[in-house]
Amino acid sequence: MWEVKYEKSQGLTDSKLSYCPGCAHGIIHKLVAESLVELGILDRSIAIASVGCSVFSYQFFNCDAQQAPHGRACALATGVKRVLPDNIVFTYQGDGDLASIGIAETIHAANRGENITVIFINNAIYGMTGGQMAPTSLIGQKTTTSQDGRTQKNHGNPIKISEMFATIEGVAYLERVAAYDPKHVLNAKKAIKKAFQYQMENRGFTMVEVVSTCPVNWGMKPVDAMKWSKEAMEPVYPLGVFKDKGRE
Amino acid sequence: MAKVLMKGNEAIALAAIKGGVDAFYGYPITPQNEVPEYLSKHLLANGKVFLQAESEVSAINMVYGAAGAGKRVMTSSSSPGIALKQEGISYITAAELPCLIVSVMRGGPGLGSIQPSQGDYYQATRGGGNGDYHLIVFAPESIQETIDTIKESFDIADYYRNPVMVLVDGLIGQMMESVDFDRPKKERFVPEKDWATNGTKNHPGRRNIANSLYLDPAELEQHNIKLHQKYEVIKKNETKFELIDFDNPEYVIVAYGTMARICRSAIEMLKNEGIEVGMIRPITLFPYPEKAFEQIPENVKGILTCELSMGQMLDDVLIANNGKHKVGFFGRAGGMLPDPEEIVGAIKNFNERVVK
Amino acid sequence: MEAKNIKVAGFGGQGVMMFGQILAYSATKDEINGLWFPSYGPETRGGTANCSVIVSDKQINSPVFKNADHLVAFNAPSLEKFKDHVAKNGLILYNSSLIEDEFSQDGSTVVGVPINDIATELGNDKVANMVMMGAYLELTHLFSDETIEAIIKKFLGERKAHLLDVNKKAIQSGKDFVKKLGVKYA
Amino acid sequence: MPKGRVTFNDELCKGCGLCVANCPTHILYQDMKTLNKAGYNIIRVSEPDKCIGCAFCAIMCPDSVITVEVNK
Repeated sequence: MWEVKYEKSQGLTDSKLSYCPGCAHGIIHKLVAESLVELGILDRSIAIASVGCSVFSYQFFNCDAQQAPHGRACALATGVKRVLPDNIVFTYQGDGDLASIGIAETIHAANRGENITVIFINNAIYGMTGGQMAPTSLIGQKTTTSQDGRTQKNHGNPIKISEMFATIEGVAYLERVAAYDPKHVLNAKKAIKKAFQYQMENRGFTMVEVVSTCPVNWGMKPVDAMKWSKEAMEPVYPLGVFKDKGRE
Repeated sequence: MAKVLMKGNEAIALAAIKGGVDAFYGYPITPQNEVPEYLSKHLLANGKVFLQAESEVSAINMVYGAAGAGKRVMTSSSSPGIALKQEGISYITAAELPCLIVSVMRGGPGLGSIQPSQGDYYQATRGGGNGDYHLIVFAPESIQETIDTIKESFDIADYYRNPVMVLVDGLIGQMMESVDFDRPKKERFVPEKDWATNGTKNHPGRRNIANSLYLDPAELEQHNIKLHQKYEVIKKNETKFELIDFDNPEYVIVAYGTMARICRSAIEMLKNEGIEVGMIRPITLFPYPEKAFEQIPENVKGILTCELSMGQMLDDVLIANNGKHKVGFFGRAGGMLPDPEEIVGAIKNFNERVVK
Repeated sequence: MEAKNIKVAGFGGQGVMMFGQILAYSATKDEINGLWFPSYGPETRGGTANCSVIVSDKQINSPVFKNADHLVAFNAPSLEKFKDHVAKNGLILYNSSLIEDEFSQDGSTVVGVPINDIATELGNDKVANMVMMGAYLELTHLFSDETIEAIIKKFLGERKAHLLDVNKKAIQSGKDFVKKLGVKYA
Repeated sequence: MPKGRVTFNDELCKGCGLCVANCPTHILYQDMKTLNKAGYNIIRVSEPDKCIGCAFCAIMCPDSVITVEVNK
């Protein structure tokens, strides 16, 4: 008797993902979609798409969606959640969107303890616009706007969002995960699912930061990009649970 | 209900409640602060949503979210704050979401002053956001008219799926007048919001998406054409103006909002001196009442545009006049208010004010 | 009743804004139209404060007026600032406790009332503006005692309801002072 | 009888190779001779009998190309 163990999630639409080959966005999309289906909340979920590579994510999540201006996803999510408190509201944002232009919106949503879930994709670069420096780019990392490598003196240090948000009272759950091998992907799924579960329990602001990849703009093959996210990024962005009010 | 004396900003807030507002998102700025202050108490007390955002940018995007969710939602601000909201306004308009934006103008540019002004005429009618879009802009002249307009504004916004802006100056926000909240409001058809992003369980088999991104240029052009057609319908249906003393005017004044009221007094003074002056008072600034200009008698000596700005509405007057009559301009700016006597003087010395 | 343009001016804390608002509230209560607006902004804190009031049984057009029918000046800078903007046959009511030099102006009825002195005699400095109100009403007869009392009650609320009596006394004292002077205006 | 069976929705594949790299039994390879409609070299199974049904390939696939079945 053959039994299906793994197939494409019903939480994703039939649209072909617009991401480059091997980009971890697709993996993380799956995890979000699977979580919404498994928790039985897909039909009351509202996705807030951001600006950047994930600008089209509203086409991929099989639920209602809004497309936010650059950086404003958490403001839209707040607007939706406040008037529809029984719905599940999540944002899906990259590092430029969340950690640069949208950091105020994100911090204040967290500080208010907005009962929303933020999926934060950190790949240390701007993908959509063509490989410019991100607030999370590593020291020494070469990008199209830091062609000799990022320096502390000129560009400042990579911003550590999870470390910073761990200090915010309104945050109920915050974990940094990675997607470079099956074990870490499965763990990322656990974290994402838990974040949604916390939202269902009205615990407050939840965020999962995913250390991700950008094979094209890093100039690497997808497999090497996974390796780089492990070997170069993880030491700067260590994985783990930064806050869990359920455990306190 | 008998008339009550109420401050303009508080009346704006109460009228919004009467108009069925579900949520308010805003950020403090003078001279509109009594709007959020009043709503913070009375919306929350009624189980509705009030939230002071971290910035105007965030506030307008919260409005986007809640409007997309299908609720009646508003924000209010003043000149520099409205400038910050332009990004969100463009997106909301593009995504065809209804909402109410109250703009209480103060002196500008820049930080300017907190005194009354009409310096944001361009901002309201031309917008600072990107792309081809329009708000439906009402410019009431009194607190009573502001109340009546706001009560109806959600119906209008919902009908057209387009933001409505109620544009007043700081004086209307800060003054108190005797007003009646129970004047009957025009009954309008308000379609069901079957487009709201409120979860597919509410509309099985269809995903609702609030979006303004169209990477296919042909598709985006179609979207622009659709919006354009909507604005044409709005022009046809919603253009609103008042003609005052139009029997046999020697001159015609064009003024809106507080300036129109000042001009009303000036017109009375001139009448006492035997000078007949009529007035076109635009009530909607978009759509602009170009049709009203067709009713100006051939033999008038000229049209005087009066603004609390340096010649912004003048552009629309020149377009509407289309070279037919002499057009003059009188403006005060930066928070300065003229008294009626100044308008009287401007009419008497009309020829010195002719711009075209 | 013909429209009345009223300018009320003084320094912050003298109850100038309240004075003006009471008139606008009273008009509304009497089912005519009232309009009040402050000269708002930072200058209202500690410095001079002034407000404009219009009461009329017709629609009120311009909220802005060049000349006031009535000027109520609570201190010398206010009188100085607005005395040249009083309409012909207008009324100038000033606080003679703070404006010691006798003041008069051609074409206007001018009345000085030592409102602070009278209030001090009543044992409550804060009701000086109501002494002024009494004098103003005695001269203009704009509103009845009942109307004014109802509005003052609203202003005091429950927390300060016990102050109604001293406010009423202050109004009466203002009226008595004008009666004693024998000045008539309207 | 193998423990697992993998099938590919070839038209969704972008040929990134993450499945190949993460297969613990090394039975996946990229067919450099066969392109799908989008122009990517698709993935094939070299020794189906050795599939253990772990689903690592599918877990790592960003484009939800792979369906995994296990023999119960």
